[in-house]
Amino acid sequence: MLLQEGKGQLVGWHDPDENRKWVEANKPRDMTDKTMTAQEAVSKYVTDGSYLAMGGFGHVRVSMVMIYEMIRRRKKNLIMAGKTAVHDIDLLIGGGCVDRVEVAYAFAHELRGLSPGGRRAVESGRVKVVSEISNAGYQWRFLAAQMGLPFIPTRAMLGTDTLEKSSAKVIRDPFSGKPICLLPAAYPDVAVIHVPRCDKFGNCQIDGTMVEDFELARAARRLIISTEEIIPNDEIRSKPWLTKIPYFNVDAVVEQKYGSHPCQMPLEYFFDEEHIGEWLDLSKSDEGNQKYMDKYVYGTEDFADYIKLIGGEKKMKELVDVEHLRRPMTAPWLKNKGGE
Amino acid sequence: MLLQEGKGQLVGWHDPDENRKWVEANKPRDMTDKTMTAQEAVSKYVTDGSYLAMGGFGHVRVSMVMIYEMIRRRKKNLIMAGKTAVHDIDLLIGGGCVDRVEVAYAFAHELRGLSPGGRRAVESGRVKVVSEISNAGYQWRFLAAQMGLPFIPTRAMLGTDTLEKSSAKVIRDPFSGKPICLLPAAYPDVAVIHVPRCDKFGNCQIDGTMVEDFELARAARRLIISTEEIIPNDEIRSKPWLTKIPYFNVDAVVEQKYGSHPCQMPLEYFFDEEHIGEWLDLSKSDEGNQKYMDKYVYGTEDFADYIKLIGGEKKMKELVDVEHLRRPMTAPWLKNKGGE
Amino acid sequence: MADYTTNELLACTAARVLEDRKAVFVGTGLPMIAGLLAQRLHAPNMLIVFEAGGIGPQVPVLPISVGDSRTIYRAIAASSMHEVMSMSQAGYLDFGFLGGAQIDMYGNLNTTVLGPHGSPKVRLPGSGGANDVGSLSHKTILIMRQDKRKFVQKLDFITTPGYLQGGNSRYEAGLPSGSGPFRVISQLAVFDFEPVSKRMRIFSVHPGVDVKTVLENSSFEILVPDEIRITQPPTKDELDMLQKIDPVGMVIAKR
Amino acid sequence: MADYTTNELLACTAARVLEDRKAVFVGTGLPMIAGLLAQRLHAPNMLIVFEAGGIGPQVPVLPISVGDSRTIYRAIAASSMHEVMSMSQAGYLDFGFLGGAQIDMYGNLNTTVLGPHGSPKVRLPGSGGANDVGSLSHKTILIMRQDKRKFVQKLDFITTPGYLQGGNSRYEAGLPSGSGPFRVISQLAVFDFEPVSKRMRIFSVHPGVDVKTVLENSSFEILVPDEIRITQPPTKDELDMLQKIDPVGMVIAKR
Repeated sequence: MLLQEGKGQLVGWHDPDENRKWVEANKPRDMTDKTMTAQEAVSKYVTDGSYLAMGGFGHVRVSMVMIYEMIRRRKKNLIMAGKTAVHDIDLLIGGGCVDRVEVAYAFAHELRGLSPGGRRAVESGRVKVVSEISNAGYQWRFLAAQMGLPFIPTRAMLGTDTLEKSSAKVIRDPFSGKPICLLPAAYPDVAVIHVPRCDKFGNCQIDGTMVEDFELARAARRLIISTEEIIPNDEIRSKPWLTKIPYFNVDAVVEQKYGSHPCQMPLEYFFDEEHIGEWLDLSKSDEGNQKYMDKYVYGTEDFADYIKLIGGEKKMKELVDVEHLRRPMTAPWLKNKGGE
Repeated sequence: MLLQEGKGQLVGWHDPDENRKWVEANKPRDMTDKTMTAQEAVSKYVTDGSYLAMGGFGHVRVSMVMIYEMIRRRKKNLIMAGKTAVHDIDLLIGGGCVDRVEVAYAFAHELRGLSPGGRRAVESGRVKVVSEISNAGYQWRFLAAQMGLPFIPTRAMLGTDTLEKSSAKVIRDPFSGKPICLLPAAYPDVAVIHVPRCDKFGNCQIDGTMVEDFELARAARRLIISTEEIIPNDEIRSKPWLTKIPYFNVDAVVEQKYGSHPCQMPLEYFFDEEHIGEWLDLSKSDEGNQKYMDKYVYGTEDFADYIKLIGGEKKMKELVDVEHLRRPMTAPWLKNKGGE
Repeated sequence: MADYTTNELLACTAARVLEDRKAVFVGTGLPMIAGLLAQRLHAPNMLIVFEAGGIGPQVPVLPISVGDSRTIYRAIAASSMHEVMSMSQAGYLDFGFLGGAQIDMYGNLNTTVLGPHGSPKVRLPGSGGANDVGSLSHKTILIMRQDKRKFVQKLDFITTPGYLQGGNSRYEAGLPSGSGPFRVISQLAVFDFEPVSKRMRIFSVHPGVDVKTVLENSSFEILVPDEIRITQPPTKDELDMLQKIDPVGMVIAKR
Repeated sequence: MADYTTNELLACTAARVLEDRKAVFVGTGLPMIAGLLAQRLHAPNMLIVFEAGGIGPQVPVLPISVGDSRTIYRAIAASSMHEVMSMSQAGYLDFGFLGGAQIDMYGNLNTTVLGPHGSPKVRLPGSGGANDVGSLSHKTILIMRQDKRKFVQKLDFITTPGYLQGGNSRYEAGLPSGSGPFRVISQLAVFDFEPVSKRMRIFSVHPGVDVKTVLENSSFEILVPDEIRITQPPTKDELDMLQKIDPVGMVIAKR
């Protein structure tokens, strides 16, 4: 019945029984105050060599506060879930934190073009792509983990090198008699998700699309939440159907206003395209990369300090205005577009 | 690799390719006004012999307006999804509409006791149980259908007669090497879900728990929505993250205030325990069953007429008060409880 | 006669099995009452979860249904069956409650049918969430009225797995490692399961009940340990709290 | 020279393939613009879906990312990737857009790597949602710049399935029945696929382009039908609308 086995590295899989034991022993069932600083969250839950997955999508609702802090704390040898990993992985590679990636989508910035830094790292062999997968495939790996299953089926990926370089297997479906792809569960060692609001226990509300964060939050062994705002538990309890992530999935809560800058926080503030443009420009060389890190990461004490450096409340107010369509967007990369 | 095959009837399964073709040809992609009367919805979408699944849970958020209408229109030979089917299936059996059931939970009324009518029908052979399954198993059958998959795995049901009398199969998981149960997808011919509000196109908001309606709405070939209230499309578009069922899954929208009576509409009105008690009492005999049907179903023209009969706005106002804890509940079955 | 009813004894005994800072999957009736009692006395930080999707409510009055809006009253989440059943399959739920019409020596349960499946003498509700709770919780607590017709040699139908055929058979069938029935609580005694054979064994007998009565009220042989514990009777605090939890007497008789 | 840019031609040609009352899965850039153009001209009741979960928005300005909040602006739902990918797998999505660094005669695409996978000459972004769109949509529209380095005999890496090895091989691999590449649109021509062999074939050549040029700009043999159609050039209405859709010139040059 086993028709094919992908040759990619099986990242983040655990036998469901082993993971149940881990959950039983390690995940909190009682509501305790989990608020801490970004620094505390990194030192407590991000270990060198960890398999890391970031929430959000591309440059949208990404926990940049935690990305900068991981670089500042010089985390090493992380394996990254390249699930529409874009700005996050770019910086983590630039900061020397990541050396292996399972790729669904990485090393590019959507409309803005390819990523100079990420590409250079892979092409030089400094960073290894250990397996390939599709976007749907990656999020369904998290669904399998959320459900405590060894695998989840999909009809995508069949017949391609994406499957051949993945960790999926193909069997003959005993119901239809047709080949079907089985995606192994993925349990990140640590996931970081940025949300608009949560309480101090970690009960989160998220407006806008969930992307794959619903499943990821429940798949991750350790989950760090960074939040624009901490709200009272009463607000959670008054409309419990708005809770997208419950406290018992959460290990740390880090409050950080503007914590997604320069990425977009949907319904709150827009991409800082000038800052992203500066990074895309600097990351064309190792020297530029170092310059960016020295200035924005090592040169700042924490994220509040960084926000001051990028222009503070005044700058953020502008991005709030762009997000709410009160002001047009501007972007340096626009100059190179629009023709052929 | 195939270790076991359940001997129950495989209800509602389609080859995923066949169902894709059906969806392509039959499900609406454009937004059209789908409002119609309960009678129109039944005659358009409920065919004798259909495989039917009702939304909600037990006596909670069940579309009683459509149940009564199906009985009034004397639908026949329906196969019912016994997914915590309680009051709905009881009445459909009493009305002679259902003759086969796949059972996760049926023939009982939770704390209120067993169902005299449903049990009598099965024990006399008038209604056949064609397969067994668990509650989680049933809703995951809908998840498989939502996902367009032939099956979804679960670690439940293994080693039991529930599996032996189900339509599931057991294989050896190629990742863990352990036996795992594969639940076949279930695509009901028609599902009926009651919601607090939706627009005329069928975009639905649901407060409270979703139970299994998220998956069921997406699994069903035809979906009838009954709603307490129709709201403008603008309200849907102003907070699109509250949309729990999008219009393209929906085939009919039936507006009916109090459409779940005598069941509970969470956050709106409480169970009518006196009415449920009257049914439990009458359904002890075929004569009583006929008396109930004559009075409440055949004796009323439509649901508005029925609501008048059960006590109209005055009665409903009381149930609204109980739901909002402004008035204590009363229940005839309470008299028989509390001792040994 | 002791100054408590059987339901009071069952509720208090079940409540004491529950631990603080753990999660429990409850049904309506006795399990709900046991969960609330534990939470209000020794386990204030225990998480209560309902199969329709209610998670961590502060219930104002006793729910009638596990899908009832009381189960999401001031809850931390109103989710879905997919979400809570996934939680359970993934190992987040420590305790689950079960009951049934028949039980065997390995803690397997029947809630489906008495007599043959195709021509039933008595049709029962079926699995509901029971098979899921029995398969996926770390530990299940079985509450059963005990007599020779209910404690049987062979079930008419295995709805929900206990230890199946005993020994290692539960794990070999593919059910989660380390899971299974933890305690059986009847009106006569509390039982556990002998670790190797997985056969039912007396854990404690209730006050005023002798071992002989316990053994006589079963069609299968129950193991007897060397030392017999006596179940602690309900305390006044517990009985008072039960009245507060179920003031209208849905399950607990009014005093 | 014609009075339109290549991007304008590609956008208009792609838009015309889309049908009213169907659903289309779009990425940012040209696909988004083609989708909006179709919706505002001949397909007002077409449903637009984004992979991050945006469904049926009324976009106020062109989104930069498929996860951008513009994709849920006055949308009918802001859901999740699980939801939209499930929709696609279940057959709700009629059209999907794809592009790539390399394409072969069966419409297979490479967006992963140039050179060997283990030691790449050029590392590309990988599948992203492309494999899913190419596997699960009923019909895909491939937008490709055409030259001999991009239209290749053998891909360095099959990221996204077209018709795989041609004939029935796509279906035999387990991919959905009846799905696959529908049109390829390059700066020179539009292509379809011969029904039996599933090899790429000229559907129409763009105004001012001859068949020879089309064939010369490919490393594999492209089939030529008996009769050669000419692609309709963009109309003034289409070009005007493109300016309104992309006023800042993200993809379409300002006039």
